[in-house]
Amino acid sequence: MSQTETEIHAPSTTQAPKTHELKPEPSQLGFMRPDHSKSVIMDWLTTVDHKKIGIMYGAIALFFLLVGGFEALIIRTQLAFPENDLISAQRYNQLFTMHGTTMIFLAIMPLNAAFFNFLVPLQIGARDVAFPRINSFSLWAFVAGAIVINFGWVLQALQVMGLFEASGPTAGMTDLAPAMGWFGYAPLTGTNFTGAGTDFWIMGLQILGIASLSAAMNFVVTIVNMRAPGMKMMRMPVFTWMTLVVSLLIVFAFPAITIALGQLMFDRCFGTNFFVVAGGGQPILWQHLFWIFGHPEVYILVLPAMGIISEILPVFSKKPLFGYSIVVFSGAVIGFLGFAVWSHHMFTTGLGKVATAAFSLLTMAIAVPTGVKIFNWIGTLWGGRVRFSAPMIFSLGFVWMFMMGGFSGIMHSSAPADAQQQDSYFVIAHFHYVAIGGIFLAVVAGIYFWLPKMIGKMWKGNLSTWVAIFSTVGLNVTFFPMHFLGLLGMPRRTHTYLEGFGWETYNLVCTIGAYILAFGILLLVVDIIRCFRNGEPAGNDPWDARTLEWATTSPPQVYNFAKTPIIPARDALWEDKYGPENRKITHEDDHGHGIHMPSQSWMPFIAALGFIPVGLGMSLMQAGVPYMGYVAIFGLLVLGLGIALWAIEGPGGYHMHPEVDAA
Amino acid sequence: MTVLFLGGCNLDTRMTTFVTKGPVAETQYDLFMLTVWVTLGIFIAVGGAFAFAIIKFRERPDDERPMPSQGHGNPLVEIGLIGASILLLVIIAVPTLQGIWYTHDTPEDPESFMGAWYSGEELAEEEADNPLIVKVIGYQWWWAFEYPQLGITTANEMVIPAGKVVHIELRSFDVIHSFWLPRIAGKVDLIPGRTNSMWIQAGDNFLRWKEKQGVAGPEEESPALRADYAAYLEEEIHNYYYGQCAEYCGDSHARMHFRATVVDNKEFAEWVIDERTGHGTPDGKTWDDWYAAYADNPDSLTGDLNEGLKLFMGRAKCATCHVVKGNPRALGVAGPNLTNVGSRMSIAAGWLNHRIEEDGSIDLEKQYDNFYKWIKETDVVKPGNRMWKAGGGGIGELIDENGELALLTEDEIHKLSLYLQSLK
Amino acid sequence: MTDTDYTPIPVAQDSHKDTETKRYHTFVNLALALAAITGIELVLVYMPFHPIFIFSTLLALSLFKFVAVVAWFMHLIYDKLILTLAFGTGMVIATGTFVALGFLLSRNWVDVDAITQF
Amino acid sequence: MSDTEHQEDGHGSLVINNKKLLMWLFLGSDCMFFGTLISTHLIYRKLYPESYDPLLVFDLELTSGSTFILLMSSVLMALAVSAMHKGELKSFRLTTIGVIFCGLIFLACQVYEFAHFTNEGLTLSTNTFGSTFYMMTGTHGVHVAIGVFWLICLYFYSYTGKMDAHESAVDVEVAGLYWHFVDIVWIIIFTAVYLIEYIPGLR
Ligand code: HEA
Ligand code: HEA
Ligand code: HEC
Ligand code: CUA
Ligand SMILES: [Cu+2]
Repeated sequence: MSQTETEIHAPSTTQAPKTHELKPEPSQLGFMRPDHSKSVIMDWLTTVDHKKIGIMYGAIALFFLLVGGFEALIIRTQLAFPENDLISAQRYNQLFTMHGTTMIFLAIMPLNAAFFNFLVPLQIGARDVAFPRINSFSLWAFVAGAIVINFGWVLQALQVMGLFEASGPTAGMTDLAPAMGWFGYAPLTGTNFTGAGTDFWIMGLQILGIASLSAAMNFVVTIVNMRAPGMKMMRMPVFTWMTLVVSLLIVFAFPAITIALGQLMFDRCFGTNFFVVAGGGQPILWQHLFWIFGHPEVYILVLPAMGIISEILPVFSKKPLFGYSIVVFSGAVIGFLGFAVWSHHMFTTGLGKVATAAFSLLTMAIAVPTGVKIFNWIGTLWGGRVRFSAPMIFSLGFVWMFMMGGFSGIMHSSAPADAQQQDSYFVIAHFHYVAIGGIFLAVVAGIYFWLPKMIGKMWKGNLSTWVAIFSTVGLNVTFFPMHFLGLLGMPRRTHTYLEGFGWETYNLVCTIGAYILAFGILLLVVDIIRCFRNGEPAGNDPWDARTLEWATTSPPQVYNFAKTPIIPARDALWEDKYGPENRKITHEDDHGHGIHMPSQSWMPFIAALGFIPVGLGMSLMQAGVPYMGYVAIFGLLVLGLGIALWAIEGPGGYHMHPEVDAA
Repeated sequence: MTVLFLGGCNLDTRMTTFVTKGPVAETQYDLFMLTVWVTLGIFIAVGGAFAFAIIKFRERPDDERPMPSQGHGNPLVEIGLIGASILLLVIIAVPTLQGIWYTHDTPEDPESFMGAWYSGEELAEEEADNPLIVKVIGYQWWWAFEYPQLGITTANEMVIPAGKVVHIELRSFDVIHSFWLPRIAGKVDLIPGRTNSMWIQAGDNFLRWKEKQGVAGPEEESPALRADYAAYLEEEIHNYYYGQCAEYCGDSHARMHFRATVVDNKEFAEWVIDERTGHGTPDGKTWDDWYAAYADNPDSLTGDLNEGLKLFMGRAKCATCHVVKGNPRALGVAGPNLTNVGSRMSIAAGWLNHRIEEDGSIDLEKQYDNFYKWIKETDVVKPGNRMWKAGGGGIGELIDENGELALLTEDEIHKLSLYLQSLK
Repeated sequence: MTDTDYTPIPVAQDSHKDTETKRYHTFVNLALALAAITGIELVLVYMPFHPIFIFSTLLALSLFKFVAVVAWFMHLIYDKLILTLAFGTGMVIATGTFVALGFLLSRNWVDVDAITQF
Repeated sequence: MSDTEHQEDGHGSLVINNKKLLMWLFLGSDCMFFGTLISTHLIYRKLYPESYDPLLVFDLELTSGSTFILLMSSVLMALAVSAMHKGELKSFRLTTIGVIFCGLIFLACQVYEFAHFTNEGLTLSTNTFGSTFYMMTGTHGVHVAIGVFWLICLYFYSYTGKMDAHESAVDVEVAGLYWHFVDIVWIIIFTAVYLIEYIPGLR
């Protein structure tokens, strides 16, 4: 295909051309492409730059972390006292459903995606991801899905104000935000038990699934194909490795839930019998399909966190990662074992002895590769020179807390013991330890580590210590007592409880802890804002780090590396700084070719925008709003049109010629 | 930290899994404790190494140490640790497998066969060699307990014999629920379209009890031993147990409790007879006479209880959804069976309690209040529940012949409550 | 539209012509084989053989067709190993999951009585 | 679609075309999609063998005919890819038209089949057989339709004069991969959903 390219020759200074001085290029459609614009909003909406996309993922995810956390705070406040009636049962049920969904799909997954986007191309020395426009599409599809899922709240508010009432297929149902738990067990998701909230949930997750799938495939291709010369697979940073594994997990796990959601949607909209008991449907099938996705999903959440830790520990111990290849390998093993253990969420459904035993043992087996990682992290610290900078503090917290969460996982894996734990607060304790104590701390560590690279400013002061103290204390005070709550018989997902069961004190303590944790997170937000507003310039390599992303400027230029680096070793930058002469990073000669930059494009944004009318249309149709079928069809047309124009407009691109590597 | 908590807190609570009363829960608890000890051990070892590494190798001000060696790992250490992990997992895995097998199938325990202990009227021949079977059926948001061998049904409060294996069959009417009686057994789900099963046993049987007492030989048998065993059942097991639905099942999932009363053989037989016969009319008439009077001249039936019964059968429509054994026309099955509801310790699926914890008797005043409250504002007690909203609001309202709204008056609710209290 | 029918488009220096011609024959032969197999399958189901035998033969034949198309039509044997890995992983996970589900949801899972009871 | 916006060939140590790798990944993922659909169908078939007798509606002649056509389209597709690699536009067009034609016939057969089944009383909501059967074959049909549309686009694109043996050959090859995959899925469905119902005495 021919390409439209505008040659731009930068003046031969060390200064790269400012992108907004570039002229927009024409596309094959005859239109001009969006320019690199003076208008900031337009620039960000149409950007195909993985760094900007990563930052947007991060910002939106942090917003949803606050939203999900806010929901959790309401939950905790309601539970502080027995028979509290701060909120109604239905509102509570909606809150925990949306809390779980939000945290997993709208906070942690996109936070991980933010790091993937920003770091992976830098870490492998690439100009961008393999398909920059698909990348932009993934981002906006994610936003569309988030809007669709959360729209239920708007409708619910309207209903409370008396401005809306569901008619049509879900007439009489009052739950307009999802209220069936984040794993939506059938048959509670049927039209005779739940209202339009479930439809918002189905459509929203479906869209988020498409976003994740397209992003994941993009990253696999990027990592396989776009590595700089010399960046062999076994020289890749562990974070990149984990991105690869996670992307593959997404590629193979999401189809299961996509189909299950499709079947559920058909049940609700077109009268099929997949999960309708009266028609012969087996609700248990939903559980299987959900967890075939759901268990890999929890490793999708945690493996990037492990990748982050595997980057940070070596930097602050001044040692290479202990047992690099084993850490990488165990990451892959965790990922793929993850496909073989899903039924450990279903020990109480009466699977039968043999199946229960098999899944019990397979689940235990996962402790081995996970343990290997922990051991190697300790091995990394051992004999090193451990600096307690902010990223390191959170990373150490991660190892400790994750281990505790993992141990309660092992307690679950013993099926008979799990019969007492399943669907009790013990489970809640388990996964919040791995989620907050694990993933969240790791993500915070990542933020402290890489934000200077992202925005070019260094942290000011040591508020981070207080963030660490409040969040670690907070999370332990919140979630440790939950183990006891569970073992004292408190079932999860209960909007209130009676006095006299011995749960009062624990619940109160948990609630207090949640507020401490919230305060810690508030401090984090403050610290980030402070860094943005009055951070000092960070320099290229503020931490004396080891991997390639630190070899370029902070923040990196649009083109990442002025000249493609040639990688002679693992821990490329470290070897460049301290290694022998033959391990220095060299640069490819581009023979005056310049750097090929992709053009910006409206099309991914427009195509993704089409998802909003599709999702809202289908759901509102279920709630009985007239003409919504047409809106859904309109959305499909927008989607189709966007993709078509996207294909026709051609990839485009232009060249830049920065003379000297800014590093 | 664990020790601190264990020391400072009471773990013997109503739904505890720590203080178990039966072999199933005990097996589960033992396994749990095994995992606790193993992981605690690992935690101390690994956490210790971790803490040691952090402290020992921390960077000190004006650190003189040379740059750490840039070594890349040590396969021997790795293999050793992997081996150790696997070994530790085997320690958990073997008892886990045993536990799965033990808790899964209802054991063949001759002492638990109905023929061996049930002293009520004659059983069908083929039932004598079976343990007691209870069919549990979950509804949004209450429980029905059927005893197919005995032909009785009760709701929300089940009664089981002490020390005997009980086979439980679990079904659901609408969505998934989960049967959880923590002190006696872990949960098993009730899944529509399927019958699940489990077994429970409140207290040990004679054999297991003897083993625990260290009494020699399984054959060992003496009246004194039997008496000791009976005393053990009486003192430690004979009790009132709390359970709750553990699988999220909609709006009032939190209020879907149930109870199990564990009784001795004699009490069990009495209870069965009580349930079978059910109730007569308030003034001792036969039911035929009562209905004749009700049809001809309702005003001749006087007194609060008769008034209540009239409402129950008539204007308030209770009988369309509730069974009251004995009463030939109270046959509705959409709601819980109300036979002997007056002697239950709680109503509304365990949410409204009137048990006096000290002596296990009924607080009559509270009971009255609870009935009153339940009839008047079911929707407040249990949001979204499927009962007729006799007190107004909710999914259905009472309409008189002219199509006018005709809610129950305070007085009518009062009489209904009194009538319900009399059902014992 | 410009008709470019008779102006062959430029081809890269290292032309694939020879290999492509060789492949042409492979493709056609394979097509014949596939058609023949489909024919055999059709007849097979009406044969008075033991059902298990028919079943496993059908399974083997369709598997052969599957592999043949993937390997030759889709060039997988000519191509990089990593593509086989990408596709193969999906295949393996999907098949494994299917088999496991088959065992987990056996006939005795259902209780027809429990469905019709209410 | 055509999104090899910028491919830094020669940099990576494994040189595979980006689009091709993407397509193979998608197909790996699609295995899970169809795996789930076919599993659902077969499991419900196994759970309720007596609930429905598909032989009431199945028409093996028609189905095997359309199976045969799809198989043949696969060969043509392989030839089209081959032609593209050799730069023979004319034979590319010829074979592509053939593929499109076969695809359309297949779709027509499916539409006929659905209409026929519905007439015989098997609908989406009749029973689990109806639900799983329609959803599975319907999803496959949608795949075919997308493939046909894609090939039509490529066909017309060949008249714009913008085809070049390097990029466009890859584009065609990727479309071909997709098409073959749709074919092999049908190979499985044909055996697992249609043929085994005919084995006497298996059920
Ligand atoms: C976020 C990620 C995450 C992670 C990483 C894990 C990790 C693990 N999880 Fe967890 N899990 C969840 C998230 C996660 N989980 C969620 C969200 C749920 C609930 C869903 C819901 O119901 O809503 C859940 C529920 C859940 C259940 C079902 C409980 C129930 O509902 O009844 C089980 C059962 O086996 C389980 C097990 C495990 C195990 C064995 C691990 C292992 O991977 C842990 C391995 C780690 C270690 C063991 C620690 C370190 C190891 C060593 C130091 C080596 C030596 C150790 C030994 C030899 C033991 N998890
Ligand atoms: C990775 C995922 C993740 C994360 C990070 C969290 C974080 C938290 N969770 Fe979450 N949780 C889940 C995943 C997660 N959870 C899931 C999957 C479920 C199951 C849902 C289900 O059953 O379906 C669940 C369920 C769940 C329950 C059980 C509800 C029930 O079963 O009845 C509880 C109860 O305490 C709880 C509490 C908390 C708390 C206190 C936090 C805290 O860590 C949150 C801390 C963060 C903040 C407090 C944000 C800071 C907020 C402010 C500073 C306020 C200002 C903000 C605004 C004005 C917007 N969670
Ligand atoms: C539409 C059917 C219906 C009617 C009519 C009805 N009930 Fe109920 N009743 C129910 C259902 C369903 C429940 C269980 C509700 C729950 O716990 O969620 C119930 C529960 C009860 C309980 C608590 C039982 C227990 O063991 O927890 C009592 C007492 C009761 N009803 C009394 C009455 C009285 C008195 C009337 C007449 C005024 C009445 N019911 C009319 C359906 C009905
Ligand atoms: Cu029933 Cu929860
Ligand atoms: Cu899991």
